[in-house]
Amino acid sequence: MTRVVVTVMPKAGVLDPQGQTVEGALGRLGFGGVSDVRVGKRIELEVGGDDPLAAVHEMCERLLVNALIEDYDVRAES
Amino acid sequence: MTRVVVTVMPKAGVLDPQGQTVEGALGRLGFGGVSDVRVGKRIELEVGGDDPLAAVHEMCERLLVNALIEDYDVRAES
Amino acid sequence: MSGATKPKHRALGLTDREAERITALLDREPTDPELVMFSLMWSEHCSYKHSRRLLGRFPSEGPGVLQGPGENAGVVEIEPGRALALKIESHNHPSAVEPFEGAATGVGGIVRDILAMGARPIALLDSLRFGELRSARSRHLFVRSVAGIGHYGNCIGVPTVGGEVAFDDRYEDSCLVNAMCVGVVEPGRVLRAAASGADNAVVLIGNRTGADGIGGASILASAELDEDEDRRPSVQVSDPFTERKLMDCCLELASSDLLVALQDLGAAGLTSASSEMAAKGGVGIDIDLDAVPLRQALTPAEILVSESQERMLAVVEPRLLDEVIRVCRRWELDATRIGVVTDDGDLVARSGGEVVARIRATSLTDEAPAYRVALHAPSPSEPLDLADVPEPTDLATAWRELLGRPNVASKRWVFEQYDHLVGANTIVRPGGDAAVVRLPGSNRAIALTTDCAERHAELDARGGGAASVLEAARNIAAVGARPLAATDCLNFANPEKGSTGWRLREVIEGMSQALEALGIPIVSGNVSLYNESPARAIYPTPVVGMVGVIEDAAARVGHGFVDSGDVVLIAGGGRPRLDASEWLGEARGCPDRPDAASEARLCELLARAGERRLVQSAHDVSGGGVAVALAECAIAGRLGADVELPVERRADEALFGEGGGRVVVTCRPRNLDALRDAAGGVPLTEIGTVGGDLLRVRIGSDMAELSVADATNAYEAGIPEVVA
Amino acid sequence: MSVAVLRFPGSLDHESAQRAVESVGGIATSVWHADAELPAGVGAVVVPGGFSYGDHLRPGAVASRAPIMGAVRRHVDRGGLVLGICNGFQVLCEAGLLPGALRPNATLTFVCRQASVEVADDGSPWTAPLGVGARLSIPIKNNQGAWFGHPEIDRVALRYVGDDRLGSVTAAAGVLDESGRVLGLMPHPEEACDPLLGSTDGQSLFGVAAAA
Ligand SMILES: Nc1ncnc2c1ncn2[C@@H]1O[C@H](COP(=O)(O)OP(=O)(O)O)[C@@H](O)[C@H]1O
Ligand SMILES: [Mg+2]
Repeated sequence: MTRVVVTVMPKAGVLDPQGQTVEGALGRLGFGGVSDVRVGKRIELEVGGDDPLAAVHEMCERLLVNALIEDYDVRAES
Repeated sequence: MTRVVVTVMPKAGVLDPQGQTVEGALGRLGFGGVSDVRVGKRIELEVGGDDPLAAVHEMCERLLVNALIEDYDVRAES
Repeated sequence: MSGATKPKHRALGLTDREAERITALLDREPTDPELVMFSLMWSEHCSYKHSRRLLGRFPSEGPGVLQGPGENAGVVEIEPGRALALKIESHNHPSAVEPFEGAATGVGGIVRDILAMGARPIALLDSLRFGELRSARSRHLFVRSVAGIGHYGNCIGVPTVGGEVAFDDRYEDSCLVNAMCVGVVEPGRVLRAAASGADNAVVLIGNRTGADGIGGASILASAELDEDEDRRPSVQVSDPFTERKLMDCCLELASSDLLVALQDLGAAGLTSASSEMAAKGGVGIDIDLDAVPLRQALTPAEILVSESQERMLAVVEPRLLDEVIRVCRRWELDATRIGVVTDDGDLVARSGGEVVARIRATSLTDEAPAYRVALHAPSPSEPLDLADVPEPTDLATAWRELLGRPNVASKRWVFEQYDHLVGANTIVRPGGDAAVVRLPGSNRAIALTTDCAERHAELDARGGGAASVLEAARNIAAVGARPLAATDCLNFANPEKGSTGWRLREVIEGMSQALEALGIPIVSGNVSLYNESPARAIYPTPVVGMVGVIEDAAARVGHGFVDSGDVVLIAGGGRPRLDASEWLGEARGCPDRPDAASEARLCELLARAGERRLVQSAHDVSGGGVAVALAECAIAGRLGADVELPVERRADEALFGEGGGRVVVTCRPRNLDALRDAAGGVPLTEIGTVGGDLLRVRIGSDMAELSVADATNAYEAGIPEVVA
Repeated sequence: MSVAVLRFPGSLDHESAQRAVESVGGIATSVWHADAELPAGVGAVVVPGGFSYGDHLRPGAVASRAPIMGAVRRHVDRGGLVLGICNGFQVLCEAGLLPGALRPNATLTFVCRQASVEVADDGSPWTAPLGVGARLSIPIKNNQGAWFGHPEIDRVALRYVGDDRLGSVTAAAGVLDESGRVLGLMPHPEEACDPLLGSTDGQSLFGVAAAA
């Protein structure tokens, strides 16, 4: 079994309302100089088989990621 | 400016319905041998100042993370 | 054809004739941004070039109408000092591409239309069509559209109180997602989109502008930039939190009299909003594109047509500008002066100090071409031969099966994902006929519904158009309300092909006749054409959104049975037929043309009976016939009934036949005579008694019996079973 | 004394809550999130439902850091009462004024329906008039209503009756702070204060607020 980590982020240029809110809130809390906040997902999963990374790539295409608005990255946990 | 990445995951023992649902859905799609799926967040932000990592740690304590239910990790983007 | 060899105007979807017309209007060749602006403003979506001539047929005037079609929404007075703004709109194509965001942004768009009238949104409805749920794609579209609508409506705090959803293979390639919004406004404070006053400021409020939904502009850009991947239009992501702030902020600005005019940014973005504001006011607008706050680098053409959501354009007197910006800041919203009103009638856009577009505003709006659609009557449908419809071996089994079919089954799975209560005014919740929302500070309440008889319209366009209006009216009347006004969304296939144009005209004629019989206007609407693929064209789907008024909110009528011993009646006439029915399950046969005049009398009877508190419950007979209507009354009231139906040619026809304007009504025995007296000429047929935990229906020597518990299980399981 | 009803960007139920206060004869005052103080003469604070800050990051997280929350904390320290409803409950948990946290519903969907809840702890000003075992019919409407906490030490005030438990630990629908003066609940009592809405079971809580 391999522990695989998928990170899913809003595509560049796609609106990220959550990132906007977090950026505004950090500013109001007095944290200066913060910009370009993006909020995405991190999915961790335990996968068996010969080629766990290839399997997870397929899971991303078929379920985990909405390719129209999200980019993703798959790697084995370090 | 440093691009900093915060990962926030549900604490062990806290119910993760999203992880469970993803696990179930992957099973129904025919992906066998997947287990222990956890879904968390990834927050990316651009931070200035002398010690951006320390600043982000403070942001986590004060806003980004709810320590009762979440664990987190901060690192500079690689 | 590659972008390099295809003329630019064709790449943007303009015909050669249209391109010539543009050159003639400008008296020179258009610049690239100008060509993009024309291509979008002259699209079917913005210009209604194939439907405009036909829409004039709708009755749109009446004593209470403060604003008919032509503005962002229609407005009709409901009581002294209070008016309703209403409008329905489609977001079909974006929902097919990305159902969650497409449906969500559809809700956002219709809410901003209501807001642009200065009205406070108080209710949402949705009308949905998908392919059959056995198709994985249709299931996905259905599940995600519902989630998207819920996400948006719930987060902005406008209750989604009703709607409809149906499944048919004809929508497999072209799903329909229509959303309706109703708002309240003081008649004296209705805002309009007409800009006025040279030197007044043009202010953009809300989200920053990004590459969202840019179609044509990016085609152009990519032709020049060698197919840059990043130039693909990006899906509009919904931001209901910003929308809620926009609502609160714009209503505050409107009630403080800080605005000259207000307009939402929808299709064709800034181009459409500014040209319409200028054209309506007979003025010009001069925009500095460099002032527009951006989310990412964009070309001037892209800024002009970006469809980024959650933005409004306001015209503000210079002396009030600081105050407007202060209010927006308080709501944590960007507000930027991006231009001024001028008196020359031109829409001007500048970038880097240069004029990149100068177009007479009316050229974009009023001078758009209008086409006559081809009118070919389709061949008339074949009458249904009952002998071809297998007779069910067991009526009760058939009844239970019908109750579980997705088109008939409870839509609870849908409406429980919608906050239908927020605001604490929903006094009849979804699940019956119309929803009822009371007006705070008034004794009155309003009833709301969306309906459509698309299978009927496929077989007989005029009859189906009328049936769509009349079903909506019956749903309004069933809760004890009087129809007040309607809005409509005409979802059709390609108007340039086959019989679509003829059907469009006929549907409009049928709807208009029914509206005239009811004495109510259409005050707003929307047209969505080209809903077809090479394999399938949708049915003509004229969705009708209707509002009605109940004088005394407490007198509203529910659909569930109330007390044992109450008398069950069918009010209204028409014969039950299986043509185009749910039991038949397809558009086949020749449904009877509705009798609008007698249905109008039925509606008046129901409203009067509600007012005088003569009825305990009322429920419209629609999909699945009397059998389904009775079951729904029993399920909601947790009470059975013993009923005898008039004999038809066959028992299944008596039970499951549809058509006519019929309503299942119950009343206390002591009110029966008063109800008969009130009926005038409306047929009232006593069919049985409420009571027990069984539903028993006799038709001559045939009998069907179902326990209320079995009926409930079948009805509630229908949709969860297939989407789980 | 009046009842302060807070308002954040994205609050939705502040007006319904004010009407509920008025339905029991109380006086309601709207208070803006950016203010640093509550108005004088406030006996109870209501943190109403909605989607403050769009539920972004975590429901209630951003609102719980607003300036007005410092004043709410001082109000509690002085012995004042606080009622958090739905998003208001989430705000109070995030502010540390109530124990636990609210997680996504087990269904992962928004759920809007009439629910039945039962009083589990009547040793607080909020629940004393009702008594243990009293049942209330009140709508629930949320998508992150599953309470996570430690019921062995935390005070559970209300529990769901039947299957509508959303995934809450021990079916908790509402919890109290140690003192009992702060109550948070996921159901919406402000939408059950009028016979036309089908239930008046929410009025008891607003009666307590109005009398504080
Ligand atoms: N998509 C939907 N959204 C919200 N409510 C819905 C939806 N579909 C159906 N409903 C509700 O379910 C009930 C029954 O709908 P429907 O079967 O279409 O009624 P009818 O046949 O009388 O028009 C109505 O209260 C309606 O508002
Ligand atoms: Mg109906």
